[in-house]
Amino acid sequence: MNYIIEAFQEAWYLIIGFDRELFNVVSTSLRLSITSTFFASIIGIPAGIFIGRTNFGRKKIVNIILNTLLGLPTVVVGIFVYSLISRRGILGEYEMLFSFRGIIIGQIILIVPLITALIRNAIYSLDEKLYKTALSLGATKIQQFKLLLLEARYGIMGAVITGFGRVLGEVGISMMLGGNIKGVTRTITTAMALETNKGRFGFGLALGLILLLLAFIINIGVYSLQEGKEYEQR
Amino acid sequence: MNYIIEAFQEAWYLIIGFDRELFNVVSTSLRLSITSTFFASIIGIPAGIFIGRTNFGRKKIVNIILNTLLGLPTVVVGIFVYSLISRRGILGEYEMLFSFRGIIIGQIILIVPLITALIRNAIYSLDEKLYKTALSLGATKIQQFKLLLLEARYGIMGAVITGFGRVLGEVGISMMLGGNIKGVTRTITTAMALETNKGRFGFGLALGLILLLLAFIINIGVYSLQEGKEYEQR
Amino acid sequence: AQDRLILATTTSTENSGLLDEILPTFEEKFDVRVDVIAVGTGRAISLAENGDADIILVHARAAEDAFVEAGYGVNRRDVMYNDFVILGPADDPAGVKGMESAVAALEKIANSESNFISRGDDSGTHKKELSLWEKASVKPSGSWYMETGQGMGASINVANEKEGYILADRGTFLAYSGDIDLELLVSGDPLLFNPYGIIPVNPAYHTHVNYQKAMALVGYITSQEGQQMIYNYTKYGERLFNPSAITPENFN
Amino acid sequence: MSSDKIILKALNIKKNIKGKNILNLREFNVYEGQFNFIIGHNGSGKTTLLNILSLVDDDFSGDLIYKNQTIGPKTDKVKLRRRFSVIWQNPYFYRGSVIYNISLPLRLRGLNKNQYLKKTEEIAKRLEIENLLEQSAATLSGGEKQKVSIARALITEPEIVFVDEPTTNLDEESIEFFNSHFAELVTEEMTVVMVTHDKNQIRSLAEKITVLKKGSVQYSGPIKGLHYQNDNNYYSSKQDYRLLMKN
Amino acid sequence: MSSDKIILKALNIKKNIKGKNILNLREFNVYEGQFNFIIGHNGSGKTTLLNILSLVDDDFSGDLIYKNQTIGPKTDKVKLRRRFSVIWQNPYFYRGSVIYNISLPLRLRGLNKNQYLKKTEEIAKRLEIENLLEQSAATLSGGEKQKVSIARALITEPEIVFVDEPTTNLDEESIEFFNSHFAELVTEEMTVVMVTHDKNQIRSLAEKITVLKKGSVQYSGPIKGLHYQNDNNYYSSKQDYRLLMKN
Ligand SMILES: Nc1ncnc2c1ncn2[C@@H]1O[C@H](COP(=O)(O)OP(=O)(O)OP(=O)(O)O)[C@@H](O)[C@H]1O
Ligand SMILES: Nc1ncnc2c1ncn2[C@@H]1O[C@H](COP(=O)(O)OP(=O)(O)OP(=O)(O)O)[C@@H](O)[C@H]1O
Ligand SMILES: [Mg+2]
Ligand SMILES: [Mg+2]
Repeated sequence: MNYIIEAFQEAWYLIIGFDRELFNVVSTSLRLSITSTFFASIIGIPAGIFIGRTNFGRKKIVNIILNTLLGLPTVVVGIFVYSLISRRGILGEYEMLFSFRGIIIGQIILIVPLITALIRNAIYSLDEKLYKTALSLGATKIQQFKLLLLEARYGIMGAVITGFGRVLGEVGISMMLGGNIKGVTRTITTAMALETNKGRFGFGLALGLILLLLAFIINIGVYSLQEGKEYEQR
Repeated sequence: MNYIIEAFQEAWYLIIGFDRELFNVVSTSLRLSITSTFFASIIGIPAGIFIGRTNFGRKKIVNIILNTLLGLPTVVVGIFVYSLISRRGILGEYEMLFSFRGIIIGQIILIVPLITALIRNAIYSLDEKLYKTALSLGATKIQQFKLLLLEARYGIMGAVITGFGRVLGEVGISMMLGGNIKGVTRTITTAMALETNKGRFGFGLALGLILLLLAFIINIGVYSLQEGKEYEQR
Repeated sequence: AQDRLILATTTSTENSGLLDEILPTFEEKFDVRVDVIAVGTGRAISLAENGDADIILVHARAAEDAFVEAGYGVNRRDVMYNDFVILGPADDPAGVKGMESAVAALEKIANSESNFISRGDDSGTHKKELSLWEKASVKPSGSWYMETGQGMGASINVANEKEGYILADRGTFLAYSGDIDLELLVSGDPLLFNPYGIIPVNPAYHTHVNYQKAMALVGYITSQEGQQMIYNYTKYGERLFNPSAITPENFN
Repeated sequence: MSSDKIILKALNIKKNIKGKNILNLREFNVYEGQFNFIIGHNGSGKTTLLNILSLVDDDFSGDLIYKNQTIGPKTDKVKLRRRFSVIWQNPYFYRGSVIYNISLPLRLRGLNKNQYLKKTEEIAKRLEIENLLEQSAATLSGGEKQKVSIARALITEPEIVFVDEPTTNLDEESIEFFNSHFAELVTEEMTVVMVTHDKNQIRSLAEKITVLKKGSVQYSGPIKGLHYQNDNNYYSSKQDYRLLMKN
Repeated sequence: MSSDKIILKALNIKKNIKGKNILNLREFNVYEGQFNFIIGHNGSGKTTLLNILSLVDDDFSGDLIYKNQTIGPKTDKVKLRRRFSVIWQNPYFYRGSVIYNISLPLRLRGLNKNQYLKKTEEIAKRLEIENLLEQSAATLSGGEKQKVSIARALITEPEIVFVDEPTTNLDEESIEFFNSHFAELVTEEMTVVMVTHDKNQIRSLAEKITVLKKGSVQYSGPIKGLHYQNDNNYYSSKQDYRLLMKN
């Protein structure tokens, strides 16, 4: 019963066997995570920068709420979105339950607070002089934003990667809103939960290893594409 | 079937009713999350600072692995730790399965990479001159470390809060290693999963609201105790 | 310290609330704390195989026999049974409402290619469903046949959302009936019989297990008192389980 | 020199931070094509004033009038800022090479690679910093930073250049180089607003001079109008004042 | 002045960054109780050398000898650093008030609140920055930062104080104040290693002088030994040299 050794063997066989079902869940997981992270970043990056930069009246309470939402459990998001998109919900007519769109909505809600909070932290730690310099160099609003993104790039990349990891590894939302339907909305994590429930721990762990391998490859890609030499230098 | 309204009502009744069972799961959740976050911080803060500060040979690969582990699914941690602490595992004799200790081990493994990575990012963004100044002011190793902690305090607080949120809201590990035993290892999230399983979405969501309320109160506490005025000023 | 007995059982048993009825008196009588781990049937059996549970209460006869055969468990006893039912949308596109034979009903569903939701999780319910398909000589496949890989309740929700048919246990159906549009269409076929067995883990194999209290639980749950509690337990105005260790005629 | 035409006028400028009055000017004029100097003690508000005049700080009360047009909420400030440049007291550099930092303002103005590289090399040659172009800006020495920041400000050939202690950190030779070449880099049409503590610079370059004290104007006008007063003035001793007036 | 006793000796110091040779000294001596000046062009390695001598940069090859003891891996460097102080070219301040920053070195040495507050007020008074004590260090003006950093370095009454362009950013009055009071703040026993570009300072304070050029020592010795050489020297013109030697 050494599940760990068993898991490595299983993972190996699954990968070299080009298992069709495995290919399916991997591609589903990837498409979902990338899409959700993309949209969550589109919301979270400007939101984080706004909170980090602007002094508005209710800032303290916004910050506390943001920190609170870091603990948003997937089940809460699941039930909440479920009650909106189920056939009896107000968005029921769009038939998003047990489909990709349903999962994506849930995952976006899950990681927008995470990405926003991490980016806010990254913005806080920048040198104030950056902003005046951008202005004096004649940057337009959009160029100021771009320069800010560039200066905060490690922090932003870190936030996006953390968000991506979170959705890639989450199971509650995919399960509740996707339904774990074989060949349709089954992801690596929901498949893993299923195998674990069946008591096939070794197989479940094998899927987990494949997921981590995947995340590893993606991170290597991110590294070499975007940061490459610079990161190394640090 | 408007679960959301129902949930608010249920949550309200549960809270004003001083439900004993509710009190139990809330206290279990809190004790677990605080303990896990505490130990994970003890590991993650020095580790993050080390990675952020030191130039060692395999740093690039360590960084990639760290980013990969941000996506560690709870199920993977669950199975992994299970295979160690199960009766047949190498740590089986300590009887940690279906107990607090089992959950805590799993949760620590879950958030150590998260806390480490976020702290590493915070350290990266500090001004290099800080270190030389500390040396020249005559700081000992420990004092250098303290000064670094002070300068990076927003980033460190952020990392710890993010880790705390993650364990407070996670369900996979608590479920697998704790067993969701009523009155013993049942947490807010596993209770929530159970209620959802029973189809009692409203009640499940009510528990979720209580969890968020709890996180909210804790965050208010953290704010006013540790950062207070300074944070406001930003 | 108080004795601890770990009972691994299926989610549907735990969700029915029956254990909350029976266990407190047992715990008091035998001065033991019963920790209920509610998981899938497969997982419950694997926990027991690993020595992480002292006793299991499950409903998957073939797997139970294999478990005992392999020497992991001893002294299996029948405890109770309930039954499966076939649920479907109110407009019943396959026209199975009121049919006596579950097999024939599945055939009609397959022929009309109406949506059918399968749990697909190797659970007792799933295994039962597969055996019914086999009897109907249908190999279900195609987009109308969806495997959820989830628990009973979640699968019923999927069926409700997709307006499909599903094989469910009566207890879970009753629990969900208030929130769904699905209707009970087929029931009563003897093939839909769903027996539960209780099996202590073999103390010869896992020497650390609490075999004494496990046997005590077997004894208690199959006693007159235990069986009557099962008989008397009702929810949603219906009896959820029928005792099978002692038939009601033999209660004193 | 040129006729006294006012290019930028500041009226009733007030700035408070946390109740503390940092700046309080009734009037301040920048004369076109001239060297307008601002002097004053440490903490007298010179940098603060420069931030306001160069349109990078808009948290103040009062009016700025550029070429007889009051700068209001509808003014295209980016357009104006692109006619200005600032050489900061403590320059900030973006992550990247010296070449990246010097060429940045040209890129923001949409010049293509050929154009901005050509101009960057040109100005680097004139400031004798060609050998630093590939280096990361963060690793420059104190004086090198200052030179790079001068290059970054002048590459856009600004209409007005605001300069805050430009020879800080520079060695003797570089200061001389700056003093002699700056007037050259700064073409006839360019207007300069310069903060300095260096008497030589004032002596050799200043046309108009303003003395700030605790946020208020002490003296403002041509350099020869600056008389020694017993009280309230910038130069603390008669000798100092004579030294300044010597030329 | 005092007898020429060497307190700190650097031998064969070499530092390379990415293959570029930043520093290459055969010998450099710091004389006890004297003003040891280091001059040289921008980028010649002065700040780099100061970092090495003050034991905050240990990424170099070569030997440092303090009071005839070679500083090796077993030396208690914290103890030595507590006898030194550094006034940086670009000072870094910790988040917090001026009072926090000035008193920090005393706190690190374990002084209690009464003690360090007393000393902080004392030194603030002497440097005329009492009114800044409660302000956040990040909001200081350029010259105010410099003064605070001087206070922070001198509060510990160090044995050797390393100073990198201390009058950068200071106004005329403050420079004069510094020049006249520094020798006063610096007691007889204190040793000073100072980098500057200010001729007045060299003239009035220097006892020993070292000229760096491209990382190597060009001249080292008493100030009167510095002769004008046609080539390879720091002062680029005869006039400059004469100006320096005038006093
Ligand atoms: N946030 C703040 N809180 C309190 N005082 C501030 C703040 N920001 C600036 N000041 C004060 O405003 C005054 C003016 O600052 P400014 O930087 O304009 O001075 P300066 O004339 O440029 O001085 P220097 O010659 O030293 O550079 C200083 O005394 C400074 O301490
Ligand atoms: N990481 C680095 N990469 C390349 N060159 C570097 C690096 N760090 C420092 N240098 C170079 O080393 C040389 C010496 O720097 P240093 O700061 O010691 O000069 P300095 O004599 O203090 O000059 P200044 O008078 O301008 O302050 C400079 O030319 C600088 O550009
Ligand atoms: Mg200033
Ligand atoms: Mg220097």
